[in-house]
Amino acid sequence: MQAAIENENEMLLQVDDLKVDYQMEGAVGRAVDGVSFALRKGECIGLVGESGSGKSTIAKAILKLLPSNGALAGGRVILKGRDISHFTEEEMDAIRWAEISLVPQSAMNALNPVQRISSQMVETFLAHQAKADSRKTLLDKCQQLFEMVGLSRNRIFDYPHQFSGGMRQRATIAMAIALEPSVVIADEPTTALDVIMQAQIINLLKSLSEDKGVSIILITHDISIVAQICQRVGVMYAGRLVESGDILKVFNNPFHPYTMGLKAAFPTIKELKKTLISIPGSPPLLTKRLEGCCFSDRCPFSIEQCQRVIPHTVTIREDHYVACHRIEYAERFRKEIIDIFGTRVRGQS
Amino acid sequence: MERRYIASRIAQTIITLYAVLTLMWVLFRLVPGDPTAMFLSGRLSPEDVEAIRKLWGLDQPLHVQYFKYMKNLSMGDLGISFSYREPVLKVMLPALFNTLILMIPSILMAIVVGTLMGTNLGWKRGSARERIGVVLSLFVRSFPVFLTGIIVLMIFVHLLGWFPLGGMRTIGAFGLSWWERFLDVSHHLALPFGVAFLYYVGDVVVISRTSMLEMIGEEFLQFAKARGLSDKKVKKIAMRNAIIPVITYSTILIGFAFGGQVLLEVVFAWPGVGRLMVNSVQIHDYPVAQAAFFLMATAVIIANLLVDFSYGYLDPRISIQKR
Amino acid sequence: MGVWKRNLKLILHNPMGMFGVATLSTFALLAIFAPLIMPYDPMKCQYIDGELARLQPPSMHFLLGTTHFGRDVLSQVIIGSRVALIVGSLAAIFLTFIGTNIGLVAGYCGGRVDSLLMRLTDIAFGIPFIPFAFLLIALVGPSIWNIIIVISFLMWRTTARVIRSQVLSLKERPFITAAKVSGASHLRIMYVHILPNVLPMSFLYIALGIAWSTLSEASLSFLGIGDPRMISWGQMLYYAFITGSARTAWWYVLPPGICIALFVISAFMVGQAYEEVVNPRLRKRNS
Amino acid sequence: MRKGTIFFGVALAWGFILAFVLGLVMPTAAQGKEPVVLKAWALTYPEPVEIWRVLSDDLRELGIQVKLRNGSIGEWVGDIIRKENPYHLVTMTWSGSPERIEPSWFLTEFFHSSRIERGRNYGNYVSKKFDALMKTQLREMDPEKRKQLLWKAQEIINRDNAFFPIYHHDMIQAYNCDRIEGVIPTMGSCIGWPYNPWTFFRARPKGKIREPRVVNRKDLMSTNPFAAQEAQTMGWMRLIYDTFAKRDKDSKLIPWAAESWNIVDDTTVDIVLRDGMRFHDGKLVTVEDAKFTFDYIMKWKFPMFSADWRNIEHVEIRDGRTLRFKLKSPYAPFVANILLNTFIIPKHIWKDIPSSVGVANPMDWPNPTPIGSGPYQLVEWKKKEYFHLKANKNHFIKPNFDGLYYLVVPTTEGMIAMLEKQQAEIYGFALDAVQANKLDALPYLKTVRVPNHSITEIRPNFKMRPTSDPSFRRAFQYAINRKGLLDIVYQGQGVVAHNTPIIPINKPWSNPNVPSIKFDLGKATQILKEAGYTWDSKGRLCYP
Amino acid sequence: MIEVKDLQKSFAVKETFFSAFTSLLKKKEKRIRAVNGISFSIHAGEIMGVAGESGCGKTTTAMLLLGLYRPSGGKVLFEGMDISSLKGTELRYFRRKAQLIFQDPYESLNPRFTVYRTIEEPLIVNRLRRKSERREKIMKAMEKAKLMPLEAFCDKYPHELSGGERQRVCIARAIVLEPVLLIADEATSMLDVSIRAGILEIIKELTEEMKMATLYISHDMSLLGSICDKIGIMYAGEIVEIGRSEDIIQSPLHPYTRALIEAVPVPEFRRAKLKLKAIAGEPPDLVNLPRGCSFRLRCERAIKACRTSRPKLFEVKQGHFVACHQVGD
Repeated sequence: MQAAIENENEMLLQVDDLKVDYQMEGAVGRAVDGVSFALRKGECIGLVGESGSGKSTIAKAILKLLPSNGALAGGRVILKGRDISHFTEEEMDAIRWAEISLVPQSAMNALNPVQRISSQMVETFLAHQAKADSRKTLLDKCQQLFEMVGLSRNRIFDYPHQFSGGMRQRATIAMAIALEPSVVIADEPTTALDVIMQAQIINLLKSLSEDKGVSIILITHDISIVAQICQRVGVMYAGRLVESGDILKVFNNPFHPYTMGLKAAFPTIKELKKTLISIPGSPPLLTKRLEGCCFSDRCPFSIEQCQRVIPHTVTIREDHYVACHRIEYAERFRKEIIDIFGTRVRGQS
Repeated sequence: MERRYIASRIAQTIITLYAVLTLMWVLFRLVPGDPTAMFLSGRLSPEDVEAIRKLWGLDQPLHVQYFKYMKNLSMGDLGISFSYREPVLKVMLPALFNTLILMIPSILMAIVVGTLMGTNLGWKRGSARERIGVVLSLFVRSFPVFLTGIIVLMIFVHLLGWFPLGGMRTIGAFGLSWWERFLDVSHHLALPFGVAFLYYVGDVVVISRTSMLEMIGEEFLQFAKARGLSDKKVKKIAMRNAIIPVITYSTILIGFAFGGQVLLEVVFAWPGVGRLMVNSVQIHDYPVAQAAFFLMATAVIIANLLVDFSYGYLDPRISIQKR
Repeated sequence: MGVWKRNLKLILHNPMGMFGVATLSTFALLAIFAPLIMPYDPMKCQYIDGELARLQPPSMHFLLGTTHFGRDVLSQVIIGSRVALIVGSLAAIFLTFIGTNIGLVAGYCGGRVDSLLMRLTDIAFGIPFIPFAFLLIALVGPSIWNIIIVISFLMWRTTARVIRSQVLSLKERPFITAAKVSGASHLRIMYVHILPNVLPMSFLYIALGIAWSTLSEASLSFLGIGDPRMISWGQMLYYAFITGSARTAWWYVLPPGICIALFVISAFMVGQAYEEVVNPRLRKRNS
Repeated sequence: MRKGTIFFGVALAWGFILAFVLGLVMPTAAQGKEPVVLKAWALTYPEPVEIWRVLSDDLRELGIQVKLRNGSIGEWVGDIIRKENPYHLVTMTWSGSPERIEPSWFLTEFFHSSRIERGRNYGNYVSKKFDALMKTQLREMDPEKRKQLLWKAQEIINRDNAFFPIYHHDMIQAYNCDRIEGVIPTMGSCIGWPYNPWTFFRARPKGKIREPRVVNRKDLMSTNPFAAQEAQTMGWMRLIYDTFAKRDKDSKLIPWAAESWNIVDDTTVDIVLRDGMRFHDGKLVTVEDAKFTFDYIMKWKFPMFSADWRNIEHVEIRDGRTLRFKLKSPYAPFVANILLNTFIIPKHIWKDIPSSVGVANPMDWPNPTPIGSGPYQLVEWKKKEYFHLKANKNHFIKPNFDGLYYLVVPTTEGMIAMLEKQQAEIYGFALDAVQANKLDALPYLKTVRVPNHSITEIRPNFKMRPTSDPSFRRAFQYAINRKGLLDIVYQGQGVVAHNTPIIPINKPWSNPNVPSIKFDLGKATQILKEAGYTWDSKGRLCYP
Repeated sequence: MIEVKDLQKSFAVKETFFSAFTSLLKKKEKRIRAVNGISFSIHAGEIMGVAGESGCGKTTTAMLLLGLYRPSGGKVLFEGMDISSLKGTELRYFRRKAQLIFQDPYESLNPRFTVYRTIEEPLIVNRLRRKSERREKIMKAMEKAKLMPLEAFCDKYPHELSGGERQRVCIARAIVLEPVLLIADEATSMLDVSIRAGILEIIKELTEEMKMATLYISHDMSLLGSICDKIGIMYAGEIVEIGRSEDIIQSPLHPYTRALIEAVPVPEFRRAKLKLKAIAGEPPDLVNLPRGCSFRLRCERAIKACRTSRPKLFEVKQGHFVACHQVGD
């Protein structure tokens, strides 16, 4: 995929044809299959997709934190011009957090339950400083970070379990920006939270990106969150990037049937009468070797070719890339998909 | 809340101890046989034996005996040994001391070494070293302690002659300086200590490995890794968390140790409380046997209590309630 | 049931599990066909030229030598597998049965019943096993049944704790609420909905129980309170030790010793393999 | 609340289920003729277990099934002696403690009807004729006449098959012949037991070691001679305290602290105290001390000084050396039981005990430094390790050793090893033949095998079927392979028992006319058949 | 169909051995007031939504409605009967007629039961003895829950199914007894977006078809708005606003309702990003509820009255109730 290898200087992080394999009971499953995208400085890019689409695996692959049964099967990860995909563990230790940090999905489980937040933060600092500051200055720094994310400074000495879900997520965000990394990967940062907490976190991330100029890769299944924060987006399905590019282009004029479906499946509070759609079936098993388009089993418009040939990613226009055999019919599909799959959820009256 | 919890746990412990004590007392009265056995097998006539029973208070109704025992116990009096005609404490303390000499170092070392080994094995999941380590620790655990003892005796004592056969010190070596005596006891201690260590360490390894394996999937470790902490540091965090089940197990280990110790003391003729107890049960010296039992149970239950308290420190999540 | 078949397959896939299952079944075959395999009557004293064949080293006559009282070691080792098997399996089943029920009731009922049963478990943990078993055997007399009963009477504690904690987490699971909502009685929830879910754990404790109870039987026999009418490995070692034969007669010590260790380690290995099946956190991560 | 009921419900339900299953599993009563099933009891030691393994095999050939229960000595006392004996057969080995050389001991204790209730006659044997004989012999002060009476009593036991004696096993001990010479083995005590310790009186050191070390499994239990409870400690106490009489190496009674005794009439005995004896603290042993001892025993009624002493009416001082005993009734074993076992305690030490040391009973006083007049003096006791006896060179026996070290080694293995490594000179515990053979192979060690008047026997219960049946008992006698058992259990080291509790070499008391019964299953079968017993289809012996 | 009147539920703070004694001395007992006097009713064929943050008492309300908790005050009327006084056959009838669908479709299925067995279980429990009859009902329920083809599912275990299929099994299990009251607790929040609508549609369809009264619990206002006839907003155990869903979404009156709606991100794609309106703070501690309006600490427009008196629900217009001092005055 020749995606977005444009202005090299502007590029912070480039993921090029990334492939990740998992060793499953007896079989090999490809969780990520040739994904490419790029992140510019100060930009926020969203990766959307349903569970099992491989979006979290990408985060792990970038940080080289794949579990023992997972392995990079190909591709490159270029950070500021350096290919970090074959860095050693020690080299990666220096990259992690200092260059790329992570806001995890479940802050509850991500924090060490038996250690105070303060010492977890200090420990992070210490791991990256050759000549360490005194503990006091570090603590002071941590407290400033806490204030920045809207937590009171003295709660830094609490244990994780003494925090509510939202506060924990703030704490992890504070940790994530502690070393002023070039890239922050936020992996489903709001899934475990309720609406109001979610809104608080979204606002926090947004202000980080806009005010502090932090580059963010936001991984989520919720396109409305992407809509709030991101400038660019990648839509993933079954380990492949089916459509990507500028968020307005991708979602206002989707070319891939899956993107169309995803968009139409979301209810919106602004439009109660909107007809929601539901796509029958479920994503293919990881272990299944795909001959053709990954969405062909569920796609209402699939033709024989779709089952057989893997579609190339094509550039529709500037910063809009799609992998579909039938882009020329996109206009028609956008209408038809609602007729075909639209359900009667808001049918009465 | 904290103080209240501690108070309630202590109250529970006391009740448990009391229950154990009563259970022991009842059981000892139920055991067939008679403490005057050694007389009847000897020369005494039945009338004389009755006189002895009276002397020992065995002719009184059971409830009277029970209340008397409890009353004396509450004043720290464990009674008088039937066979030694001496206060039980005086008979037991030296034996207890000997037992502890053997038990404490071996348990401590088993816990320390076992935890280190087990967590390392868990961390190195899937490696050849791990597989060998697991099989080895299972292997060690599968040997009944007396068997290891016999084999060790066969090799190191009878075949090679490196160590003394048993007991705690060289019998018949008189007038040694304290240093020589220390060396002598250490020399005697070496084999039983080694065997005890092997016996205890297997379980610790297996448990700490399992708990480490359970740790490996934990997100906070991945997150720690993501924070750029070195493998060594991450492992340390994992160990810190994995150690909690090991601490729980260590109380069980103490009970277990007292049990295993009996066999060990028999094989190595170690003059400890286990052998004393088995002997006392055999000759129906109730006061001694009962006190020995009570002592063991107390040790385990108190250890349990201490571990419960230490949880607060080890795991801040545990806010009091239940395990 | 599909699940069980799958579990068995997983165990056999594990080299440790396979080794364990293979060894245990070999011992089972030995025990069943003992009368056919044994070269001599294990209880009969053997004579050579009218002389009691006392402590003979291994020879063509006696493949593993003879005991202090002139009996064939090999035959005793073979017949000893019966005790190991009977005690191991029965005590394991009993203790798991008791432990599972106590854990189930304590975990499900909660409240006062729970704390009562858990205090009981604490007490059971507080009692040093071997001395207490020694006392109980003194109470009821040494016989294989009494040993089985005593072992299962004392060893249920671990199972009960583990099962209880499982039940505690299971009973919070929504499917239990679903069962409640549809009107299922407490008993039905306990035995129809929860029990099948803790059974794998119980089975694990049967495997471990086999190891524990075999070790316990050997230990009790070694203290001289084994069933005098039967020959067990622990008892052989007791005789070897108490008659002083253990000093030189390695052929009297090693065969029963190795058998105990092998039997126990096999049970442990099956347990270990099974634990990885039952406890998904121990399995290698799949995704 | 409701959950509480569930709990009890579940418990109850499981209880019912269990009871039901057990009910199904329980064997249902056999139909038709009742087969003979014997309940037997034996100690949980290898030897009795071994006996029953062999015996069960032989009995199986007769179609008799045995249900064996093993237990501790305490259980034997609790279940068999103190309660109604519920077993058909009880196996016991009676050790050869010194008082059992006295011929009437076994006979009275085993078979006298007065010993049924809580006594050692738990076979419930009753014979008026036997009782009468035992009563007469006790009063018969003439040894020859007494012998006749005892022989007659043994004949009755033999005729009734009142018990099944098996063997008297030898006592085997060892010593270092490079370092000690002139050991004197005695019956029942061999060379190392303190029961009848002529070795410690007469053996000589050979070489440098003048204080030989004796290994023993047992430790001294107490240094209070009145509290000493088991035979070993009592023996040691009698090394420190002199008794009035002793047995010589042939078990004949000889004077000791008493120079002589004179039976004045049936109930009066005079003894003359040996001259010039001194306690370890240098004070002279006087007749006062002797009288004090007897008075003290009679006053405090120590359990270990039992009925025999209570037969003494009073003791009086005749002159500076003579003491006169007045008995309540004639008592033939006066010397053997009383003079042999009573030791002299110093009056100046004991006269205010227990009041001066603040205990209720003299038995509770530890007596830390025992002062006696015996050939040895206790100088050091380290519990569970060793105790050191120093020879009392002023004693009339003049021991050749300078002293003795008793080392407490908890295992047989350990004791053997110490002898092998020459860390000890005398093996003071029981060895078995296999171990003895090994030790014999070493040039510097010698083993000594001495017959022992101990006895291993099986007691039939006269209150239970079929052991109450004389024919069955007679048949049973033939089913015991005495020689075989002795070979297996003790490598043939011992004597097959004749049909009497008294070992044949205990002359003249053992009746030579009482036979030893040979193993003969055919004969047994024949006797059973004649008595009307039958065998069912499975070959089980059934009651007539 | 189902009517809730001044329903209350509080839980005692966990007692320890000694606190049992101390609580005898100190009369005041600490209680978590999870539900604090709520009233509403749901009619046949109607879906009512309940929204609120986590910990606002939504799930407790569901449990109360199902009779799994005993109310501390007020009552739940089911077809005119107070469910806490039901016994014997009536109780069994109620159990059959009130059913529940959970958030997590995997956790809510017994992993040891096949699909068929799962759906059959309520029938067995409710003593439907004839096998053929059971089979018929199961097939019908599966059909209604769109588990087709039937044979493909019957013998499958939960782990062999996808999330949507699992949730449909849950639905089938719930409707096999032909319930009158159906409670769906966040029934789609764990599902993939592409199949959510399908599940919602089934619930909607069944509610109409089987004339059930359905209670749908969620914190997602956009979702509630799209399927519910009526929405109640809960805060700290109280209903602060209730009304027809159009009214609630389009003209919310209570500041909390407004906050909930404004916090929902909208899938509208613009270049210039707008900040979401997110109120600060956390819900109050249910043990020590503040005096007056429980929302006042987070409310921008709190006035004096809010501090002193607890606002009561009052009808603003037909079928639209709100509890706020600022509204209507």
